[in-house]
Amino acid sequence: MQASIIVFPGSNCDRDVGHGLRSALGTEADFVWHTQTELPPGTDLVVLPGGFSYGDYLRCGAMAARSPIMGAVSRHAASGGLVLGICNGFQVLTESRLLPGALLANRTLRFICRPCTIRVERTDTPFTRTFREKQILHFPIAHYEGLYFLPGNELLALEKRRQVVFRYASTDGVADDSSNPNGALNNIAGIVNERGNVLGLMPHPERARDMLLGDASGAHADGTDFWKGIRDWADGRLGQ
Amino acid sequence: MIDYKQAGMRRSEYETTVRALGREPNETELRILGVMWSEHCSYKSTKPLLRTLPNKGERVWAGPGENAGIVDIGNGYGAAFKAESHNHPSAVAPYQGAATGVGGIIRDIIALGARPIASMDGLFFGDPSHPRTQSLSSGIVSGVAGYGNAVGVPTVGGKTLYDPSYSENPLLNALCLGIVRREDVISSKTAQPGQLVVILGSKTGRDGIAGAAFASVELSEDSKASRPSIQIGDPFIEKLLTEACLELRDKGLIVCMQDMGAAGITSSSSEIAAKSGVGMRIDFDKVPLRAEGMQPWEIALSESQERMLLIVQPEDYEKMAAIAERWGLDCAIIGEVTEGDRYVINWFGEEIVSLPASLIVDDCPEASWASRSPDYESAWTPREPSRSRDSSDMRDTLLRLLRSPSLADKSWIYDQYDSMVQTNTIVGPGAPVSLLRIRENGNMIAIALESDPWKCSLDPFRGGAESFAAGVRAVAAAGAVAIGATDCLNFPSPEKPEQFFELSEVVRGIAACGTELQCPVVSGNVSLYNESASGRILPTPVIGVVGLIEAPLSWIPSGNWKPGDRLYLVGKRESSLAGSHYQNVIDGKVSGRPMPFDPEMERSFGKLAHVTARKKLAQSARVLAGGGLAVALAKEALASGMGASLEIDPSTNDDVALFGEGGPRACYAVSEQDVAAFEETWRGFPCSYIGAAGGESLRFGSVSLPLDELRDAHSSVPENNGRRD
Amino acid sequence: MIHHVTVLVFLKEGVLDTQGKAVLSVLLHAGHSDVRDVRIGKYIQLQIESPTREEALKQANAMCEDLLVNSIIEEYTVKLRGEEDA
Amino acid sequence: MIHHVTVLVFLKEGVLDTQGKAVLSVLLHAGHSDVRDVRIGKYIQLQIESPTREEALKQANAMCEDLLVNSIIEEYTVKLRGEEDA
Ligand SMILES: Nc1ncnc2c1ncn2[C@@H]1O[C@H](COP(=O)(O)OP(=O)(O)O)[C@@H](O)[C@H]1O
Ligand SMILES: [Mg+2]
Repeated sequence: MQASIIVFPGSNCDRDVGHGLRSALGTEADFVWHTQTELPPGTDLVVLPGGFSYGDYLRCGAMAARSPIMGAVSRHAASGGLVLGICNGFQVLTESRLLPGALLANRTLRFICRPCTIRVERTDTPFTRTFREKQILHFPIAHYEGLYFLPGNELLALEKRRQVVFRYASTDGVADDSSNPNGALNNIAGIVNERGNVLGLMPHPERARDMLLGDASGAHADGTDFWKGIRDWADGRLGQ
Repeated sequence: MIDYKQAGMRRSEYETTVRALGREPNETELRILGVMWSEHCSYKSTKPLLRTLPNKGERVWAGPGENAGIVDIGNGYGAAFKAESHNHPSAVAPYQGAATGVGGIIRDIIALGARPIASMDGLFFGDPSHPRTQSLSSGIVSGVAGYGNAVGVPTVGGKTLYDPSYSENPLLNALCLGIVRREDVISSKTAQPGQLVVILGSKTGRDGIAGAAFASVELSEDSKASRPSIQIGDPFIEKLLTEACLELRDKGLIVCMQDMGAAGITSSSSEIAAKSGVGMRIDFDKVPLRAEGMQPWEIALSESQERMLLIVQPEDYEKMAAIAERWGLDCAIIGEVTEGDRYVINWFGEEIVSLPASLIVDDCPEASWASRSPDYESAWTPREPSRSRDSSDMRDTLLRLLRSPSLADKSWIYDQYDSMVQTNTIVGPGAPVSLLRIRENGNMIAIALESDPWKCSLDPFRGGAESFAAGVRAVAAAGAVAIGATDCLNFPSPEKPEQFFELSEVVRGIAACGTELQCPVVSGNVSLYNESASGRILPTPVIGVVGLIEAPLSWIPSGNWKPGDRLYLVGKRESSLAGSHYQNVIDGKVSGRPMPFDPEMERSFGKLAHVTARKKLAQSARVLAGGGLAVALAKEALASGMGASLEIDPSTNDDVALFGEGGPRACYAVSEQDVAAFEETWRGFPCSYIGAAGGESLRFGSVSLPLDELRDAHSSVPENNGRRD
Repeated sequence: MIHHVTVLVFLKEGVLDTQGKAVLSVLLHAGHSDVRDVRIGKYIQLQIESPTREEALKQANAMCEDLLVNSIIEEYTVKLRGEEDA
Repeated sequence: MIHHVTVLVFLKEGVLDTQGKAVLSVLLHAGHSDVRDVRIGKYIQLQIESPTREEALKQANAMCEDLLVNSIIEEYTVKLRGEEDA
């Protein structure tokens, strides 16, 4: 699998995603500067990393969504290629309308950085094939604007189309208000587009504990599994 | 024309200038000297004291005199680190003051060619019930978060203490640590004639003019009138500046680099000139400006943020400008390095400043203040240790301590900080020491930030040593060897003899500890005049200790009790309530004399703790710190989510034994199979079995405290504004 | 000629204004007991070089559509300064 | 009686508007080549219960001083809605 990580001015998780891919898969990603107009040939996966693109000024992700490279990212998505937006990358995806909705300030009106658990809602996407239905993943969160919002009727439609892939939930799988760190509607932590090839999620898979310590330490291997699953799908090792 | 007083100079300083120049300085020169000779820039009151700090060692690559210290962390890599205060700005404009404090210290690290990988913050707030404490503390915390999170440097830990002396004068100290390869280290001492002087980063505006002078006087009612001296930080530009500087470093395009902190262009350029032993010509009309009609002296002193001064070879400038352009940063040639010692500023062809660089940077007359010991002895008269008479006393005392703002859970603070970005944080905030993986060489770094103002107020020598030793012990318990430290000295005015005495004694304590424990103080910062009409702050040395764990990695976490683990207390049973959290919370005032500094004990502790970690003989370790043994056990229990049965009965242990502080002591959790090896390791050092982990409550003999009750107390938030989720 | 254009951006009805709510509660706590509602938006001042006022307004609207406003959650009004003293 | 009060908060002259600067550069890159300057502030709508308009304005000003405005770096104007169509 060839991954391209887009670097916007102010991105700060780009290198982390690069390290994550290296430690989980042993592969080197391409770093693509936002002023490029084309993706490197052969790109399977585009990652829009976390951070504070353009300082998060005006609205998070708004200015990055207008970068030259986003045209190429849209075309990649339209042709069925994989696009993954993490945290600020998720905000960029909604601002560029590759995903529906918007991310508003956390209900606490504070930045929140802490460990977090999410529940896998769908295992039939290219990003979640290796997981079990309802499996709990440990991916930390770190954001100020992570409250997923969509107007009422559209939210219903989103749920009906099963576009919600991850929900904030307790370790025993309960998705309720107490397991919702930021007030996201319906505890939404990650969604895909209708076609299923574009995923946006607020938590950081590249910060999962095993990405830090290595699987050998006995840490949860959620992070490694996440990247391996995407690789296997992209390489055609999983049924598509 | 302003006079020397308006420029912030003393008469003797003015006279020195006239003598050195053989003429009167003009207005711009006077303003430059006024700022450069302020306490903040010149360290004129503390230079002789700072010279006594140990700063040499096998591992030291760079010490005082550079932008930050660097110590060797193995395999050709060094850790560059420094702590700095931003107290006055944070008192006046908490969010911006704290934000630019974080930004400033990060640039110090970048200036050495290092990539910043971690920050820490030391916060000292006033009485929680004081009307300003809430807004100051929440503003300062969000400023640290707002800047640090966006710039992408994780804030991995810190220290937060509350005392009424900080109500009007809160303190914000920021520490940053970066990693650099030996051959990539950039110096500020290597400029050669013919090279270009380049400014990179933001444009220069009117913000923060003469902030250094502002930081060198007491806070007064008119501090609000000094509004223009508040700088606005832009972490977005700082992030771009970081990447641009590191790219320039990788391509070998930088000869010298210096961040623009206090006194901006003038200080950065004259310092490079003086340290390199060369002259310099700066053309102020070439400086990219943000505001119209700026006067030369405003350009000279502007503290606009996110700017760097670089010295480059003429043939490299084009390449450098292209990199700056790619990162969207302003970049301009503003002058040239010259032969000799002349520091010249031109303004549209006219020479408006001509001073010897060494005069500006090195020749500020040292200020020597009278020193007189206050009467400590009368406070040292032994204080009857208050005994727990019955079990409800012990329970009540422990809960009150856990609830006190200085000891309570700080997650309301650090949850607002991105502590994980860069994915090196193995142990982040919430633990007594923070541990970082060093990807470049496979080693690990441990950092602790410590301060003990109350003990310093009772015995400044012992307090200074204890503050430092506390950090050394904390990293040792995790398995690291302390290899360097940085200190931030926050004190009131040195112009009162008792206050100068206090400052000198604290420094003597720090020097003693550093020397005895072979932990050089490689960087630091001094912030004086922390006092206002309503009083002065406690003597507050903040010390960051950096430890190294070499591969193959072996370290001991905290809060990791497993059911059945044997609990041990190592270190002397005796300690003291003098200057303790206990006295603060229960008595409402401190008295007595803190424990003496015992270098022999400290060294043995460090050695044995290191062996324990190397051989992985314990599951969990925590040094005894604020609140003594009982609070350490409570924190271990809470972090482990598990209680313990302790053979420490309040009926036979007085409050000194339970809550006393000071000296090298720690509690360890040891699994059954390691008990023999553990006991063998600690033979010859005081070490006693104190109980076993397990259950839902912490039981001190007959006193039982359910974990839920402990947690409720510990998680109370001083700044509870209902926004906690 | 330089035109000063003011853009006011506010959250649509139905989008929760967390910040407004928080400010409301702090104001009430601080003793401003007569405040009933607070909504917080953005106030953007643009200087636009353009031969006519109409052209400047048109451009400002285009900037709003392109970048300044997210129509999923926000609404806006554009006004020339001086005109109605916005 | 409920009064609708509008508060416009903006950075003082001379204070670096980091946000406005970033937005300006993106607008220029996106082809809005005639924009010369962007400054971004806050737009706050208050509903205040008060017998008279004067009283409502007075209260709004007090709220600004207390909480809504950081007088170190910001300035503000207060207006009754409807009045001048703010
Ligand atoms: N200002 C702060 N910023 C970040 N972390 C902090 C801050 N203050 C305290 N902490 C963290 O909170 C934890 C508790 O700190 P402290 O009260 O010093 O107790 P301990 O003795 O457990 O270290 C530590 O992990 C420390 O790093
Ligand atoms: Mg600590």
